[in-house]
Amino acid sequence: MTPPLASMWMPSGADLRLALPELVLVGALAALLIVPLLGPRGARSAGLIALLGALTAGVAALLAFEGLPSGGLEIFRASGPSDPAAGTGMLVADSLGMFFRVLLMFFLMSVLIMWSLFDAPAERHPTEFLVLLVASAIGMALMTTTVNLLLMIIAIELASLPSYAMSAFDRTRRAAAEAALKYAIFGAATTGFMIFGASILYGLTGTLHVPGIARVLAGQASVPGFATTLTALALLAVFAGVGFKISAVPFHFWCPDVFEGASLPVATWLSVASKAAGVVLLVRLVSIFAEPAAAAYVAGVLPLIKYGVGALAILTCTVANLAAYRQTSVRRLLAYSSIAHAGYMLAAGAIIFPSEQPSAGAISAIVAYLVVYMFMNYGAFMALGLVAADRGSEDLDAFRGLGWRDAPTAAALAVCLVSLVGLPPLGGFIVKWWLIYALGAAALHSPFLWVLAGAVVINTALSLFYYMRVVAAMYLGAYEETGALRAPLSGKVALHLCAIILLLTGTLWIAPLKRNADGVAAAAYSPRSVNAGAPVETSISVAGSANVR
Amino acid sequence: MADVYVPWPQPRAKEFRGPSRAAARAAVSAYRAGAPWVRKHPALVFFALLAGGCLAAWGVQFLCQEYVRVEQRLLLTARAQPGQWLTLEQLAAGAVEVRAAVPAVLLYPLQMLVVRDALGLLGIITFVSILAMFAIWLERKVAGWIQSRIGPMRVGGWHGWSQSLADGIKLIAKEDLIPAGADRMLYRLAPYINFVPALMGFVALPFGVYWVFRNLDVGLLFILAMLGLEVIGVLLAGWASNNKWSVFGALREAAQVVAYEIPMGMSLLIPIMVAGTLQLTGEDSVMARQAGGWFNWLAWHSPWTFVAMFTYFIASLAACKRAPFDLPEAESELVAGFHTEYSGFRWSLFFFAEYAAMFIVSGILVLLFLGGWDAPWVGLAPAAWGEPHAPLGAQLLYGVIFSGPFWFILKAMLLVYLQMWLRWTLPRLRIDQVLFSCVQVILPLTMIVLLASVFWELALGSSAAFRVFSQVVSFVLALVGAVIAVAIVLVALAGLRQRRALVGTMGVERPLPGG
Amino acid sequence: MYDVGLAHYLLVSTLVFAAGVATMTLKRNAIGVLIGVELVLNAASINFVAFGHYRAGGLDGQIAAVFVIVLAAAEAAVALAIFLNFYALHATVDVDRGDNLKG
Amino acid sequence: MSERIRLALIGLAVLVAVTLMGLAALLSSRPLEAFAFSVFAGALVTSALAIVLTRDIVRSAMWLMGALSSAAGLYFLLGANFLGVVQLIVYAGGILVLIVFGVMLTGRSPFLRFDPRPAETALAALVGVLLFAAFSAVLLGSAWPPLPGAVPVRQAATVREIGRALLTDYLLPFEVVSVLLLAVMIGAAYLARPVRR
Repeated sequence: MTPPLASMWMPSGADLRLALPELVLVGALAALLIVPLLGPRGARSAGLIALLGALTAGVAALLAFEGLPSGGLEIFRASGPSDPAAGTGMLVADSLGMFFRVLLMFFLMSVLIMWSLFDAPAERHPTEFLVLLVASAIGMALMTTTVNLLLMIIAIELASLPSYAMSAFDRTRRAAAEAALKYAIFGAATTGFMIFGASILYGLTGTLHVPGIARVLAGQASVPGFATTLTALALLAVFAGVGFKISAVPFHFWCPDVFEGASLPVATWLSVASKAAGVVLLVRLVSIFAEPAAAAYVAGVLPLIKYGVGALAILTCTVANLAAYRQTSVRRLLAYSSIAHAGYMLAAGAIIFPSEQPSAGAISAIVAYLVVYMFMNYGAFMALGLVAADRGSEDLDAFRGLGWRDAPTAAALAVCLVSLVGLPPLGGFIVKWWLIYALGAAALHSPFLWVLAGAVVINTALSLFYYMRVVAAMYLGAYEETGALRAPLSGKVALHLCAIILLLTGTLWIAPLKRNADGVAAAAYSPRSVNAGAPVETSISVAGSANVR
Repeated sequence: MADVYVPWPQPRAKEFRGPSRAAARAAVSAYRAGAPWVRKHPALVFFALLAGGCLAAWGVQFLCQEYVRVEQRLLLTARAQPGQWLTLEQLAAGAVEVRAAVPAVLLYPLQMLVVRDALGLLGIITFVSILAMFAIWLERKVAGWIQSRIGPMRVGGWHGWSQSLADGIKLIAKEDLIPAGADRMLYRLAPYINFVPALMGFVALPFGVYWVFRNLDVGLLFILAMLGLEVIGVLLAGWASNNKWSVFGALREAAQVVAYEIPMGMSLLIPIMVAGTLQLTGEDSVMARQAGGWFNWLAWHSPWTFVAMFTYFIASLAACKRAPFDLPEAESELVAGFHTEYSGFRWSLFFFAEYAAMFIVSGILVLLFLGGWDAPWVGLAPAAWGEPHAPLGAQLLYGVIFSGPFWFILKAMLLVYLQMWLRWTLPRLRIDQVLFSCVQVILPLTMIVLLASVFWELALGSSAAFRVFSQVVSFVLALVGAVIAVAIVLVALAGLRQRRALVGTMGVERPLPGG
Repeated sequence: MYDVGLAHYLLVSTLVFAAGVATMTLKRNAIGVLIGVELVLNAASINFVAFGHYRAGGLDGQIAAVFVIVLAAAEAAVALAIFLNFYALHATVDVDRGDNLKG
Repeated sequence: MSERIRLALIGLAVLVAVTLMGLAALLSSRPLEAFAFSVFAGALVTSALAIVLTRDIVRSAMWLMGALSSAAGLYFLLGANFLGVVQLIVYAGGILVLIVFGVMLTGRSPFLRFDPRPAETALAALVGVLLFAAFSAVLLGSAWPPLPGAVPVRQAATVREIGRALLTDYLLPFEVVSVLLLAVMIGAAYLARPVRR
């Protein structure tokens, strides 16, 4: 009656090897739960397990770069008889995804170090916290590699739901509870919209495979009476979910509150990892939708995506930079700064064009931006944590006189802040320059992009002033002499490392950074190269039979 | 009266009128007419009713089968489209050629699905009502016997057999109170939300091969879903009563039922995995897997199904909020839990739902572990008797002796009796003990058993030597099961015989004053 | 002509979706907002199944709906735990009462 | 407007709609399906509207149960038996109990029953009506070109097929969801536990 197991589909060894980072993280999750039962309890051993897991996963992702074909590879291709869309992969393995996993794992380790400095000593439930952290990391890693609408939704939820719980983790703080409430409600509502949009996309195209959706839409765009409005609404709803993760402007309300309410490591984690995952997912989606049948398609939905993402980018960085002026809490200031940076990265999402303009420039700019952004944001949050631990306040006033009390720390923080503004000779300047350059290059084809590029430049100028408020507080004005900053050495070391790396990327490491980012971008997934065997306007079921391996 | 301070508003006495008055009158007069006769020959009446019920049931089944045959012939001759209603002309044209023209014409309305469904629903409602009344009477008798009392003895004569009927009349006629500050709409609605799912559970519960309202491919899951829905009625009842004991009872109920649904479902997974289907009757069903006698019953298929039977039974006790898990209505702490404020007909609906659920969970156990509607010796039956075209007498004998709804109800009622026995024997747990025993004892146990069962099945598929070993094991288990079953019956009978000899016995079976 | 078709299901699901969104905007109780989200998710599930049945064929729609139900369960669990936590600290689940942080 | 009048109005509107649909069902070639659809759809729409309009949170939870069960009925009509049952078990039997539980545990909150400001009501009505109008207009007004490679309407999928699809084609989402549930369970259990100070 039941067929033997051997005749059923199973993921191949190659699939599993390419998904090794996630598998390692799942293993770490299991170990986190099991090891306390066997003996060693406490924050130290739990943190060590998570750290080891992140390290192993990162190394696995680094090693997986070897042998990745250019243009990526769809893995977890199922080919069951029950599914007309069979033969389509669930995940892609490509340079962009692997790069993001390496970045994410490195950042996870950094956040774990921050956690062990600030939260771990008083933490009574380290296992629960680390399980949530690792689970959200798995979700983010999957977000950036999925090409299935359903799996994309699940991955976004896997990244979000533990984040809600993490932001409420300190259960004695009223602010944490309130932040988590808002975060969860906004998140649930956005998820609802996103899933509704996905259901309409599924209805329009009959498949959940994103390249398949793009292909069918491209094929239908010439049909008279094509449901352009409906497609636009559905896409809008789906992009809303991604926008929520990035905290793009209409969906950004949760961001400052959560950053203020949650503990510092959680805020740091969300400020970089969650946004980076969202940006990479957005880039992936846009590049997939931009890929097929460019000529027929440009008339249909693509301009909507382009202008939509562009407008979102302008709105996001402008609103965030203006709002940052009113803040007296440095934590909230950094929250708005992270929203603004998400806006800059979004701008690059708007220039991923079909064929005539290579999208590699934009992706390369985003890759480089992410690397540098990670260091400068981590440094800023670390400095904030050190000061807050010493002074018991996160207000601007806590920073007064820091430049004279503890010159090295203040200098490192200043480097991070200046880099966040995007001034030479720091990494922040270089990556922003590449971004504007890519915008300008693309603007030769589309005048709208001049507006976008202009907005980025103007916003950079705008942001200068509020970052400088912190620097000014550190160096200028009266302060009470309270002696040097009492802070753990490892925190200071991490902060200084960040500053040094920012200096290096702005000077000596420009070429390697550019080379690696270009390499990642050039080999990024493209559905055309994966499904090279299938003609453009083919049916879904035929598209699946194309086999690269 | 005037100077007595009454802290609550005086309820207005409700007129005893309308349909309930008529129903009560009719019942009383029927009782007056029938009671003397029943009192004279109680055993005769009982067996006559049983035989008559079986006969009627089998008659209907026979007619249905006959009708299906006729319908097929008619469809062939009249060239009607399947699924469309036959017109009278087509019927007349076809009936000339058909042997059973008379039943065909008589049963003409039966071809309409609506009519069949209406009849089926009517049957289910009737069955549930009779079941509940019988079970309530039985519960009181069992309680009495276990506590060395004699239980209800007066109403009806023979062991107070019509006590439940009389109670029903009383409840219908009783004043219907709604407490002040209650959410009136929810208060009225809650008993129905509790009762309707219990009724709906019978929709997918088969009593025999063809004796099922709808043979769903997800039958078992559907029944479980309906059992799960009952909780909401209880929750709403507790909330709407505006009484803290009611809310406590409701919250306990929710926690307990939701917790025990997991081990319950996981224990059921084990026989489902062995059988490879969720269907309860038909070609490819759990019952088809157990055909051929009691050695094939899934309870002794492997040690793991044997254990799963017990874990399921325990979890089902909790799901029906029966003792020792009757926390939601723990009378010593919560007055009466979620139904503290209810009275009259609404109150009785909760009990209908409870006894219906007891029967359903027992029925699931019987279907999945204990061979369903087959007698243990069904393998001995002459092959011709079980045929759908066998003579009526042979079918009747087959149904009573070997396989049929009678056996299903018998087995299920035996388990219901077991549940009652446990209720009046075991002390009640505390709520933390209830949850502890679920989450830390039964759930891990079912998980281990499920895992072990998976490996057992894999080994069965791959090794011939293991198959022989497994047969030996299941033979031993079957013997153990038989010993347990016989022991249960013997202990119960011995207790019944000895009850007058026990210390502290207060009542004796002799005519009571006024009885 | 009057047969039930895709359009009927879409009409129903759209109405449920609109009702869900209206609930989200109207209710100030956090649990009320959650109920609105559940309505929206149900509308999406109905869409998935109806599209799968009438348009795409195959199992994709049904399976997507199953996953949507699972996600709804997970979301409700986390959200309710957070609400309870909020209630323990603020003695209310009114969304408007969360005004210590100026989003 | 009192609660009772509102409900009566909804009831009346839906009754009229259901009657019309029922009459239309008599003209359909598959009357039973049309009838069942109108019953389930009517119940679903009634419950959804009642959730919006009712002011009591416990009552909205109860109406949610009506909506979930009638959605399950629609799934049964669409041949998705398994999904219908899952909806009843997980949604109505699990999530809804969770929600009602949450309502009762937070029940003493002063705003459990509230009157929204007129502006809010107007906004919600506007949002709802606009969304409904926009989506239904584009959904019903769009051309639906036939899909390449789609199979025609098929018979009800059996549990076996769904089970196989979950463990083959959808193995990865299945496993990811299990990780998600594990994390969520741990997080929710931690958050809902009483604080020991």
